[in-house]
Amino acid sequence: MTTRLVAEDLFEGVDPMRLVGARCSGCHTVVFPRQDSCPRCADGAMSAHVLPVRGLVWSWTLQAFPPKPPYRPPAGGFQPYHVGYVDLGEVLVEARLEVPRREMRIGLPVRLTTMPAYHDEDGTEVLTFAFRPDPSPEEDR
Amino acid sequence: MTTRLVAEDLFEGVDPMRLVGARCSGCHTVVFPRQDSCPRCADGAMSAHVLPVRGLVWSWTLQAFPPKPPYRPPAGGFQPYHVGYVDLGEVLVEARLEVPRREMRIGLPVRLTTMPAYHDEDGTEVLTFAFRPDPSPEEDR
Amino acid sequence: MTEGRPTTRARSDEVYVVGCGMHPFGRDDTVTGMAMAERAVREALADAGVGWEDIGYAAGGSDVSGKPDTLVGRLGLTGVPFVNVQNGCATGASTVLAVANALRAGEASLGLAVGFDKHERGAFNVSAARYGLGDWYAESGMMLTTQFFALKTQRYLHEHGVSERALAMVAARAFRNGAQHPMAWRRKPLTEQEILDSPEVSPPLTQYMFCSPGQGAAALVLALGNRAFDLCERPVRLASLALRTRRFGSFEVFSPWLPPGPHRSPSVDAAEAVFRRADLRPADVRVAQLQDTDSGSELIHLAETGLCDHGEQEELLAAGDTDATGRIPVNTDGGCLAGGEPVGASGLRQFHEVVRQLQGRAPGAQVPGAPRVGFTHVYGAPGISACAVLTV
Amino acid sequence: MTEGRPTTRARSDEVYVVGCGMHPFGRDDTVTGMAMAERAVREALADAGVGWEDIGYAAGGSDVSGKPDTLVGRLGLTGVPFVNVQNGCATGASTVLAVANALRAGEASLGLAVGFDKHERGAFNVSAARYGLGDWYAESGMMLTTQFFALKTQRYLHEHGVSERALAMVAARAFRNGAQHPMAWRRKPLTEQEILDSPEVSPPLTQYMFCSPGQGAAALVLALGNRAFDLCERPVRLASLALRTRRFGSFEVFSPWLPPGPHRSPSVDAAEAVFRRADLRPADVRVAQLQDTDSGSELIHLAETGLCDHGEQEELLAAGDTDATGRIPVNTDGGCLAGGEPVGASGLRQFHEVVRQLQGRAPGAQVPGAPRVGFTHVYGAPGISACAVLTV
Ligand SMILES: [Zn+2]
Ligand SMILES: [Zn+2]
Repeated sequence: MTTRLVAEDLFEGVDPMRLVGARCSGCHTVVFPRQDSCPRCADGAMSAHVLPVRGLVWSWTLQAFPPKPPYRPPAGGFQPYHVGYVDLGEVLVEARLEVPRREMRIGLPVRLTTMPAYHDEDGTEVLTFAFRPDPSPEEDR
Repeated sequence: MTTRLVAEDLFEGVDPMRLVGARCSGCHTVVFPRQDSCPRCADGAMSAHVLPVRGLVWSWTLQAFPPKPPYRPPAGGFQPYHVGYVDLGEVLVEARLEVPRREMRIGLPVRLTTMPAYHDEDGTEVLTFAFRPDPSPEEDR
Repeated sequence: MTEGRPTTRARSDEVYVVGCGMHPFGRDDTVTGMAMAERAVREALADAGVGWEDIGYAAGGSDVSGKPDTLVGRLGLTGVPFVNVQNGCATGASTVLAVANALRAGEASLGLAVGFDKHERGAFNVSAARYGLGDWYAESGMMLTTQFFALKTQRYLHEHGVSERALAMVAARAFRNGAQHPMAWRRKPLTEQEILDSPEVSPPLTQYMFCSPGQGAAALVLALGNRAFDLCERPVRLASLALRTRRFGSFEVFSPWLPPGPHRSPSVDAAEAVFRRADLRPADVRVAQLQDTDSGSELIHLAETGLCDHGEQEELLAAGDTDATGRIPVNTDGGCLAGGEPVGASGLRQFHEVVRQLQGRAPGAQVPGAPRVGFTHVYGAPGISACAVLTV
Repeated sequence: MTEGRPTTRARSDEVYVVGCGMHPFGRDDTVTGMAMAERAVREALADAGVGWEDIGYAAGGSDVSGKPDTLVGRLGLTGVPFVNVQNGCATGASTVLAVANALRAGEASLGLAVGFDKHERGAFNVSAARYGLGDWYAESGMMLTTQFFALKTQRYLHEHGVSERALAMVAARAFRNGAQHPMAWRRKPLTEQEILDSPEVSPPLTQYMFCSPGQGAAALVLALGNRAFDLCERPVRLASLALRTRRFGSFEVFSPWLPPGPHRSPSVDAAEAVFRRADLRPADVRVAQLQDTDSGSELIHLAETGLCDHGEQEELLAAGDTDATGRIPVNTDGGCLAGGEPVGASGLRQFHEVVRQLQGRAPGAQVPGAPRVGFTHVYGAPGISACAVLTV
């Protein structure tokens, strides 16, 4: 089965895969996904900036009902899923959360992963980014 | 073959078929199609008003290229067609003109007719109103 | 940017609401958006005792239900300048702002603001491109307004120690007020427990804590200076009106990322601006309208606009302070929760309710004691808020 | 309705254009509507010598290319009030009106108006319901703007004894001017015969007599009173600006019926209003912009705005009077015919060109003799026109 990323420009590297945003040389604001101009100051230049893979759940919720298009459900059909913001220190990133409801809480340590989002018409599996509980939150931080 | 009118509320009678608009009791403005309030004055009440079948071409043009949807081409596919305004005295009505180009001119006497506009998916022929050259413009006027 | 200062205007430069009209909110397949707008306008004109031909400047807004300026075909072809505005949930406020500015700029002495909409059932459709986002964002299931409200509320409850029951109290009061209001959509009171037990949409928010897209129309006639007093026994002064876009670091819908906090909302800026310009304090307000697309939003807006402190909401609600008979009545007509949210009409519904409260002729629950200071607040995508202070 | 009177304003109440910017018109798949808008705004700000954070009020318009207020995400999150307006072909004028009124109403001393659009190839799509018409009207092939322009022109030529060659002269002059203008789309001069011989679209109009939907953006910085003179060596005064909707009996696009004539256009009302308010006559105009969605429209608008008499156009065109070097230069940048018509941007393109002409720094053919009075005119669905008089 072939796979592809939901959008190439969100990612850098393969193993380990990292999210890539942009950072302003002027005010050090970090954005995601990357963009050409700084949303905060008029002075800085933006350059690609790889984001940390570990963070803490900053807020979370559940998507209980199937969204309308342009949402594309996974191969097996819609199943309720969690989304949230993950605090990566320099930026909070919105992401799918692969965290069981019973474990879910603000402050939960999580780390980057990928998950199948949907399939293209030709059967290609489309991967998106997500965060899952981090078994070793203190390591490498 | 079954037929239907492009919109029932534009017409009254069958043979002869007439166009029906509305007339304001206050300022005598005649509109087409019928509407509930007067576009000219706030006072009048609008009531159904059958329009004359004979008139004069007030302006005309050709539709040379196939319009985009929601236009629905006839069964045989798009053919260039004439449209124009017909001066009915109390109102000018926009209509398809079934008039050959060589005869077409502002001031040409015309009379009401129907023509196939398109077919519904079930094969029903949909008729719309049009005007064609009037062979006896002085009669009944 | 020029910041608002307390405004001292001659009465001749003040703008007043001298008439208002409204088509009932809800769902009624027999009436179009334009027809509802026409009815609201005619009612507002009659309320002001003027004719459409007296209107010298008009502004209208509708998200999905037609070009407002085509209303001239129904109302009369007077040649009136008619500007269409579109600012999402702040559309109603934008129409009032456009008309008030035109009157003060000398374009006319009598103006009309109208808003209407008729939405399809279910959540609003969105286009990622229209928000400058990649398709992946919507396709992977993160582009839903309901998620945004839930995520913002979830964090807010956590940070300020507010319980989920407070969310139910907001909704219960909305339905209580709606039950008394002849133009509200939802007229059935619900208990807090019923609200908490309704299906989970996006925790901490349940189904009955969300408003639905609906339909409705509202219109105001505005007059400049002395003209207002010639027309109206009790004109309501538009003491101040401010619209603000977001500043860096606000927490907005459809944000793939946020900067580390604090996240300051445009609601804070707009509210501060209107109180400063009106030379009044939030504590002076005796009848308020707050954007309540969901219970969490109203809760947050209560504090963001300065009507209470952060974390104080639960106490306020439990004490009945936001009831029509309370210290600071909120959404006395049931707000969006009971009325639904026809985007173009919703902001003008707020004005309609506050104006009629200040005139002592509320269609539903009248705030007792002849309130003299009213407040309206809307908030929406893409990070815009508008507040107004109205006085008699 | 309040009619305009000659306006005598203190200089402190006058509104001036102090900067303008424009993204080239045309077709370029590598750039989005929002990106074009950003560039036009940055250019206008640089031209005025101010920063985005100095702007106290903004208005934007785009028919199909995004919510203008989301531009704050690109320009800077200053919290500025940003109103979106939408008035079809008059959108650009509506943005200027919104900003000018806000400045005069005391909302700010510096404002920004921006318009942009990026249309798909081919004619605009239409929805019958959005115009309050039955589906039959579009389905039976009568709901096309090209037909309307042709029918109006056909009748006009007949009534006023103007030949079809005059239509070709309008287009030829447009392409001649466009050829000299660095921001025009069509830069190839065409002869009258080439224009007459191009494929018939809807007689009497041929392909080269119609403008195409295209893309582009334009922006203006506006300042109130003395602030303008602090910022700009040669501010251009917005002497008057009027927007008018149709009155009964005007001949508009998508009209299944018309009353018997005469058919008075809102262009007549808007033009009369601006000349009256500016206390100037059409004969004072030395550089004009007229809506030229097609050759026939420009021809008609020349007379409707008072710049010439009905039927006089052919003579004027043949004598070169509307050339950049003529007595009354029209569409010196090539207008819509050479620039295409990105609906939201087109009206602001007109301002851009007239402002730069009056400042003696036209990007294309400069009108000689230091013109002091400029004029702009737009017209569009559903029967709306806006005119402005600009002076130095
Ligand atoms: Zn920066
Ligand atoms: Zn009438």
